[in-house]
Amino acid sequence: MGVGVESRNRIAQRAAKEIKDGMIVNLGIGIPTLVANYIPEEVHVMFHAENGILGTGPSPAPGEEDPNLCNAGGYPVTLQPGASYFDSAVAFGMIRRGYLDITILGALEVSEKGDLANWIVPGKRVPGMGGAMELAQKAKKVIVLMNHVNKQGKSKILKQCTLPLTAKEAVDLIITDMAVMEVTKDGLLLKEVMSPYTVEDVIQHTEAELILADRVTRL
Amino acid sequence: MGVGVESRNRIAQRAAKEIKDGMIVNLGIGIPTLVANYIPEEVHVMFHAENGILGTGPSPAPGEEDPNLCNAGGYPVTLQPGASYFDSAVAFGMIRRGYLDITILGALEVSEKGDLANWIVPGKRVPGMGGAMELAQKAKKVIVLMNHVNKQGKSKILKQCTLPLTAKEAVDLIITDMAVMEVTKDGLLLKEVMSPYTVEDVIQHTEAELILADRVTRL
Amino acid sequence: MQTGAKKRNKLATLEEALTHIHDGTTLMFGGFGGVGNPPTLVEGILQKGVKDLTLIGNDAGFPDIGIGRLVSRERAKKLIASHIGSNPVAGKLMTEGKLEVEFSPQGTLAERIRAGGVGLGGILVDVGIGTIAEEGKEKISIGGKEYLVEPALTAEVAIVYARKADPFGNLVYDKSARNFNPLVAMAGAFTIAEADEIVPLGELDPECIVTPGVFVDMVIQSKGVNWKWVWE
Amino acid sequence: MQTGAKKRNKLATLEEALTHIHDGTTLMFGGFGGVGNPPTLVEGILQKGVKDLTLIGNDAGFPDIGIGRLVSRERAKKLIASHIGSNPVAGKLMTEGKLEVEFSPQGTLAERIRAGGVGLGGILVDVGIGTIAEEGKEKISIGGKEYLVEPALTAEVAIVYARKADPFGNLVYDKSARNFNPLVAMAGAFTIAEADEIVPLGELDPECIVTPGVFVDMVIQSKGVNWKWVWE
Repeated sequence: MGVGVESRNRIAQRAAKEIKDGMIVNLGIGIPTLVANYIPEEVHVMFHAENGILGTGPSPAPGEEDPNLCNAGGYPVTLQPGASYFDSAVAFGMIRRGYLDITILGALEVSEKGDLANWIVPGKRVPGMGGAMELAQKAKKVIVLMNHVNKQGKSKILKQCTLPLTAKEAVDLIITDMAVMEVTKDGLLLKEVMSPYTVEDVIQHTEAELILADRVTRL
Repeated sequence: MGVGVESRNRIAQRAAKEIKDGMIVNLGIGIPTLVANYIPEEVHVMFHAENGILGTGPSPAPGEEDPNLCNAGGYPVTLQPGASYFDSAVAFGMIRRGYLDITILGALEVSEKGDLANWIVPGKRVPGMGGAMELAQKAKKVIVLMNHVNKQGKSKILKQCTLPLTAKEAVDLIITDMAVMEVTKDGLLLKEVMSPYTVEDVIQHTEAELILADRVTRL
Repeated sequence: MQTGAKKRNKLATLEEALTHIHDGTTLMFGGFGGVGNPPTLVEGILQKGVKDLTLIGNDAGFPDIGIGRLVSRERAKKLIASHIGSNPVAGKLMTEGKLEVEFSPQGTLAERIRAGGVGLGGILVDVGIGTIAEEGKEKISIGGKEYLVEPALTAEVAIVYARKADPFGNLVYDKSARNFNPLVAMAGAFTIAEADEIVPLGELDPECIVTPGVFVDMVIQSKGVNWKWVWE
Repeated sequence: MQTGAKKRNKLATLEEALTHIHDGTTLMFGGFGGVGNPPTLVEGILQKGVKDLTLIGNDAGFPDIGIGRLVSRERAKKLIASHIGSNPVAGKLMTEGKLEVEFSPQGTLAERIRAGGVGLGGILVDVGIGTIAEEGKEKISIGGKEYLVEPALTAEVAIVYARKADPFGNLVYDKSARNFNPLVAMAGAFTIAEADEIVPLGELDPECIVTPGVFVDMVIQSKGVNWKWVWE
């Protein structure tokens, strides 16, 4: 979505902080995939791939790829000790049962209530929802990583989504190239601002109403 | 159900003739279990146990029993080559999908339309249906083995069942200590009579209407 | 960090496991005719004196075998099962009004438990249509064919028996002792697995793991069967 | 005796397998993003010139990978899937009205196929409620909670890829190439498995067989993947 490499890595690095020891985590394609690179060694995580793996490890070395051992994005992975294979029905059983502590997804739009839109632009792009509906609706914590504005410079964080939804009131945390915002009962809480942006920059580029945290951290 | 050993074996032996090479077969408890003893060696059958085995073999020799390798009746079995273990949901998936060529069950009552009652005597005995509803409703061929009359000497083959049904219009063939009857569109066809009984004996002890086959075989 | 460690290492003692099972607990169990019932957990529940259980599982075992030991000693107020034919005490208690029994056809019961385990609301089945098993059940038509609406089943606590477990709770079963166990393992809000053998993480073949550890909350060492089988 | 022998020995050639797949066949396929699509069967269908297929499976692969090869060469008139994002040709054909696409959320699709495979009429799921994915779907309330009625899916022919098969059709899969394959294997009225290796009856460990042979009608030898992966 047009976010530069440095910015993508910074978003991923920030998202990695949400991941705690022992968690079960699903990473979507795009920026979310990068999150794995920033998890400290002492934080042991079981990564879930909805095609049917629990416990994927890092990418294999070039030449060591196994075409039959890939993540849901179709890219080669490795296995951690304690990993298991299962069919896609069981993979989604885990998701629907709420066993995913965190899912990290991309988005086209997010509303201030946490509505998520990321699977269809009617008449333009209709990739389909894949597993995003289950992940967004059922994971304990849903983190969206995305550019703060779209190619036209317009806010992707809206009072109300204009695109068809993936899930209603699902998102818990939004991390963009500009800021970190938490979806709360009272509304969207601006908690952190990414340098070089200021609180004012973020407010200006956000269509949704923002509540300022008592102390907005500068990252 | 009060059938003597010789009679039980004769019923089982007759039922075994229905089993053809390559079939998938489920045998219920009681007389049906004995059927396996009468299948010729050249007829290869995969026996299905609804607790989760396809391909059970004969009983193990005394002392060779494995408590974790039992049939649905709770008695030790062995395995044939090509056998597999699976959970009970998959075991019944096979049944509901119609992959059982033959199921052989006991019965309390059978109607001339093939209605089967074998799971409850209201107010008296309520063992539960177990897997009988699926087996009776879904197997390609349902064979009932039972005594022709009950302890009071009354016919168990009725115009209409008096007990709650296990399955409607499910039974294809009834084999008793007196006769072999096929459920047809036109009614119950008497095909074979077990010696020393005569056609007249069978008719007399059967409440349901019987159609006589062109040639009633004497067994 | 303790939470993380606990999510990775689920090994516990029988005593710790029993703190999750109280009077009135809805308890789902794996096993089929006693085979695959978790013997150590059953014995522990008996010893602890727990009562008024609502039990959910395939059958009532035999009076002195498996889950039947809890049923025939009147520890359950209710049983959801497919049959109780092998445990005459269960039938007697039911007739006397001391045990409420709810029957489901066996395959329907298995799928209802699995549905609960994978977070579905229920399943649509045509088994039992035209019998009293359909009484009180909602019907729905799919493509012109009638089906019964069978709601999913879950439980506060699920107990299962496995051949091997690792500390994360990955399970493999043993032959026909598998039966309802993998389904029940998924359907508990808190699932306790009792295993014959506990192996280090990474030792189970990932291709052959039947229950991924994420469904399991606690693993205890089995002390083995303490009853005589019917065929012995 | 031939019927019996055929039910035990299901080994066949690609040519024999292809006699079951015609213009207009409803064809379900295993695989996820190309991984686990059966390459030899896909190539055979292409070579045979079959068209107007209704395809059912997780996705549309990539334009030159797996099932995507059939989609991008316009052999399908309809596709039931969870996404087509990895195959831009599929999106283009859809926009042009040359390919009808029906979307199901991925987990719902997996369960609908499994439901077909185990003879259920459908499942009840709460995923997609409050989105356009619920449009046109019947709703039902279970314990005060709303669920969508999602009908089971089956197909005339199902094609799957396995690591190993025996002559009875027992299958084991390979790592993440398992994905939809075991579900699809159950849901075909006629199921054809393509395996990397065919082993004698009795050689597969009964504990580790994922698809029991009774669900499989035909087994053929795989010639392996004839495409380049996206990461290569």
